[in-house]
Amino acid sequence: MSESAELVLDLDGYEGPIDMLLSLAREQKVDLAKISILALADQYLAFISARRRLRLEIAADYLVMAAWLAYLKSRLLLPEPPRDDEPSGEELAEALAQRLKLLEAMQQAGLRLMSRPRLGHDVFLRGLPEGVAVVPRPVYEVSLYDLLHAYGEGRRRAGAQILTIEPPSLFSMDDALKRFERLLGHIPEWRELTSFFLEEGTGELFRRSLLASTLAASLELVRIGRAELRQERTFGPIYLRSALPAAGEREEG
Amino acid sequence: MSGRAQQLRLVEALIFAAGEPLGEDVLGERLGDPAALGEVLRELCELYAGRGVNLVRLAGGWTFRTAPDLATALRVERQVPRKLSRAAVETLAVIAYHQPVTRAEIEEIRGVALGKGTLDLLLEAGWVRPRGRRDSPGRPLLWVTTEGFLAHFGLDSLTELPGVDELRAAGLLELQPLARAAGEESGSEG
Amino acid sequence: MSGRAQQLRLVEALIFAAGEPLGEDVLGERLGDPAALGEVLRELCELYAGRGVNLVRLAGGWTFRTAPDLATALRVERQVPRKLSRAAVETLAVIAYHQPVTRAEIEEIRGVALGKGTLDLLLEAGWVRPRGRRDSPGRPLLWVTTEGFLAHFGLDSLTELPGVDELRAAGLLELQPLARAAGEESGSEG
Repeated sequence: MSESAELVLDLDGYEGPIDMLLSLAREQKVDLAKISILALADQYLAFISARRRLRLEIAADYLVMAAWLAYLKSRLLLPEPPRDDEPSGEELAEALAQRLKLLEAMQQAGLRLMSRPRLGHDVFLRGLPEGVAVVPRPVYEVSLYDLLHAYGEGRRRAGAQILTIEPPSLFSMDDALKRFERLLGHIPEWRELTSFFLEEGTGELFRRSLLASTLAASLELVRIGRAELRQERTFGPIYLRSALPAAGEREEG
Repeated sequence: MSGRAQQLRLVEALIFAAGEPLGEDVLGERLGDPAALGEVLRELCELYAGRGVNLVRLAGGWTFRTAPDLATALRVERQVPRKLSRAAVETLAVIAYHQPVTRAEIEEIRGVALGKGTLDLLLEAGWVRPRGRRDSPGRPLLWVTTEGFLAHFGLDSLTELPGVDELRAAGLLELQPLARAAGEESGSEG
Repeated sequence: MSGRAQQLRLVEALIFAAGEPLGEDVLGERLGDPAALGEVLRELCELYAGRGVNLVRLAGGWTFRTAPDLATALRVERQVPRKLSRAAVETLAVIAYHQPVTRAEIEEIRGVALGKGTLDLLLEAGWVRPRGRRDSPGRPLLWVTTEGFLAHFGLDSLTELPGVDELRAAGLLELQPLARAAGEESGSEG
């Protein structure tokens, strides 16, 4: 066989025995559908035995293929009535041809894939993509029930504190007005404002609120025309009396 | 295709594919016709003016950038589900029932100091916002709930908060002025 | 600017900014007008046809990429990737056309054991990945191609694989009837 010397040198270039068979088939330069499996088997076996003579190492799967081809050849040349469960020589040859066609198809497909314009090789995506900024937006999973439950819990827990709030010990303007309300008809003469302070010694804060609220209440009474105020000098004592009935029409700001 | 059109295409593709703004020296060299580059770039700039992508000079080189006016439209908001802490839920509830309410009052009602960031979190969630200040010493911020709060909890108005009447009747919703050391009064609603 | 022009700009900018194929679901949602998307994409495609940068459908999404005919002029820009071995190319083809496929089936088709590292190489390139296992003895891993594979080879989907229809018609994509040389049974397709 003329090609065998070359094939020996090229053995390592084959991707296995099927690939080698396929290469040999291509040497027949005919359509894969029309190749002679028998001739192919002969070529392969001749090639393997040539290598053996040269004492070259042959990978096991090449030897397995050689053995199988020898078997196939015997089945093709010496047809014997096949047993039921065994494929005929023709069927085996057909299966091999199919394998060759399949590998051929895959090799071609690979080449066609590789010949396409390839991304990053022939065609390029944008080199400097800004990207789309992803702004994470937290979505909180809270139901109305959670809200009310939390509120109830919180109130229960904090309840004791709420109930022990000290009442404010302050004298309000309302308190002062109520006090004047009871006395107003009975103050015909000037009376010092401090004389309306009935409470004693309930704390500095309380005394200050007493003074402020009484003064504010007295001013309010003057504004609505129910009382009169008098002060003779700056920081001097302040006097109050009921307004005279005739003075009721007077307006004071 | 004319020589000029081909030059345009090449420069366009070069700038597009480059991982950094391309200087005019590089572009001129790749074009093989440095003298023509100025005109090519000018034409490309015009071609992309007013488009969603513009050709711009950046860092001494040429690059494509998305149009600045589309920046907002290009941002993607991704929703990240989160659990709200108990403290945050409770704080939200206190604000909902007692608004407008100061931070100090929230702490008073809950009987515990507000953790760092709890209000921030509710603010970020869009459920509370400050509205005005209490007219009292320090003029503390007042917190109220938002429309977003109502929407999230499926409420038409605050009066729909279940149980609000019952709670008020029980006197649990009256924030009683506490006697404070300096004797300040809590102010009125603004 | 008209609504359509603005839609064009937005989609253009979105695809430009993404730097990778964007699905029509995402684009439609971002456009806020999914019904208009088809027309917008068609117009954009036309606008970029014949230019140095084209709008194409890759791996199920839309992306801009440089025109294929400029490959030679652009290639200097990039390092030429390592040439793939014949084994790797064939293995990739087998996975692409026969997926999902087991390692044993790849070896059967190629008639040779898979060399160490061939799958690793394809995996590393981001072109193949394991997905699930064949429900047969030993539960072997099944290999499929990735979106990266489609994008790299300029395919929108696997139906665009070169010659896939002819191969199917010729019965060459059926693994079932493969009689093995050594007489073993091939696993069943899942």
